[in-house]
Amino acid sequence: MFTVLLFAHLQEEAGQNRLEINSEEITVSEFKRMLQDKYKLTQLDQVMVAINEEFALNDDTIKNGDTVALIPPVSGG
Amino acid sequence: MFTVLLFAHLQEEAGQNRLEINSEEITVSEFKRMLQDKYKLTQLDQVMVAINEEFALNDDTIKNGDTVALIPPVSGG
Amino acid sequence: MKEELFEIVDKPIKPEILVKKVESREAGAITTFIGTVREWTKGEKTVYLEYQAYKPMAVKMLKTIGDEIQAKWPKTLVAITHRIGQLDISDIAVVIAVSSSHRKAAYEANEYAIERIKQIVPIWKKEHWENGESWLGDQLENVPYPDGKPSIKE
Amino acid sequence: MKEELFEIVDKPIKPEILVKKVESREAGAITTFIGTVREWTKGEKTVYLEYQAYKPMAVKMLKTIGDEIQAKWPKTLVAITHRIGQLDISDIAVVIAVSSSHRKAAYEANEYAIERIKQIVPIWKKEHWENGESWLGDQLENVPYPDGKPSIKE
Repeated sequence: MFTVLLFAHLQEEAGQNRLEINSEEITVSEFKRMLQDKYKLTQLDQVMVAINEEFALNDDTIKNGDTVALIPPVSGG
Repeated sequence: MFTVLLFAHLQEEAGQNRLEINSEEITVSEFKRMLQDKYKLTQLDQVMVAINEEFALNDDTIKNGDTVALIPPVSGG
Repeated sequence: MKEELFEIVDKPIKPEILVKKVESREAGAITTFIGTVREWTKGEKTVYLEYQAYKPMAVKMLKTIGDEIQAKWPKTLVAITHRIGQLDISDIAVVIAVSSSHRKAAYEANEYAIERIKQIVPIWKKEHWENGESWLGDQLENVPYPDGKPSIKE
Repeated sequence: MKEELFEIVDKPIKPEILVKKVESREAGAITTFIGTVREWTKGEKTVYLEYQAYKPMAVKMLKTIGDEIQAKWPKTLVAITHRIGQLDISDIAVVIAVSSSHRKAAYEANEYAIERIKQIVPIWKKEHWENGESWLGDQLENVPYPDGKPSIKE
């Protein structure tokens, strides 16, 4: 079980800014596949994943209780 | 006859900030020589001359009524 | 009271406050960058902008940029504030202030900060035009992540 | 009432006034450079500084720098104010503000302005230390005129 935060166009696409996901530990790339298959989120190849407010790599593991954020290409400044 | 404005260390050396010079038209380099010989100003090789608020070259001529400024290396900013 | 050097706010930013934060008797140069909302972008007229942030992570990434700058340009002081919410034309979206004993570092570190903000700080801009709206991403501004990720990982 | 974009003043400078002068709906970036009086220079403790200017020519040269910037970076707006008289540690000696639609020009034009001020604007700085005083010239800061003159002549 972990929390997923959505921003920008992903938030609008999903119609919500937060998902609670019931899952065993999975890697970031497994998680992205899950989002594509189950939640039909698009353009995920451009999207970074942060675990507990740190950018994560595809091989990093998402653990129980983590806060995971989907970070589309940023456009601050 | 023209006016010469002095700044920074030249002003202190000369003990005044302005000279009135009685002279025919002369070039900037003749003028510099005059300052060295007659007014004992030093380090003039580093000093630029402006005529009527424009930087002048050695061959430029100083005319009657001009305002000539001696511009030591600047240090603004 | 500790002043925050890195902030995400939803109120107007006053650049002079950031200048104050980086002032120092050792400083000979303070540079500021003020990012404002431009009316026209590539022929499209912007009516207003909307900024969204993943706030705690954005503050953390701003601090990371501060650390990077300390490492690259020692003895500089850096403050960054980014505004979120709805911004009108000419409103200030971001202010970066850098002080340094010498000017070169103050310019370089400042420009580095804005480049990094556009790479690693989770803030998104939605443009509202007269006839539509769109979230912008780096890729639209031709700043791709060369290896598919921002070059920061701890 | 016309605002003066290039000024020599003998009162404290407020950077935010210069930012206002260059604001524009076309601007996406405003950079400011704030030159302040540093306490220590090469191991010498400064007590205060004194700036002197050949005022009308200094204003003219600041305008020249503005013209040069317009030519090199079209569509930028520039404002420069330099203070003269006695300045204490941390006091602001000069502020340069540049606005531009894109940030690169705003940084480059700003840095160009301060470099040119140090070359062609007739302003002189006298350092007062605890045990002495001296007028500073470019040559002491290792910025010689390569051909014996500032590279501007009309």
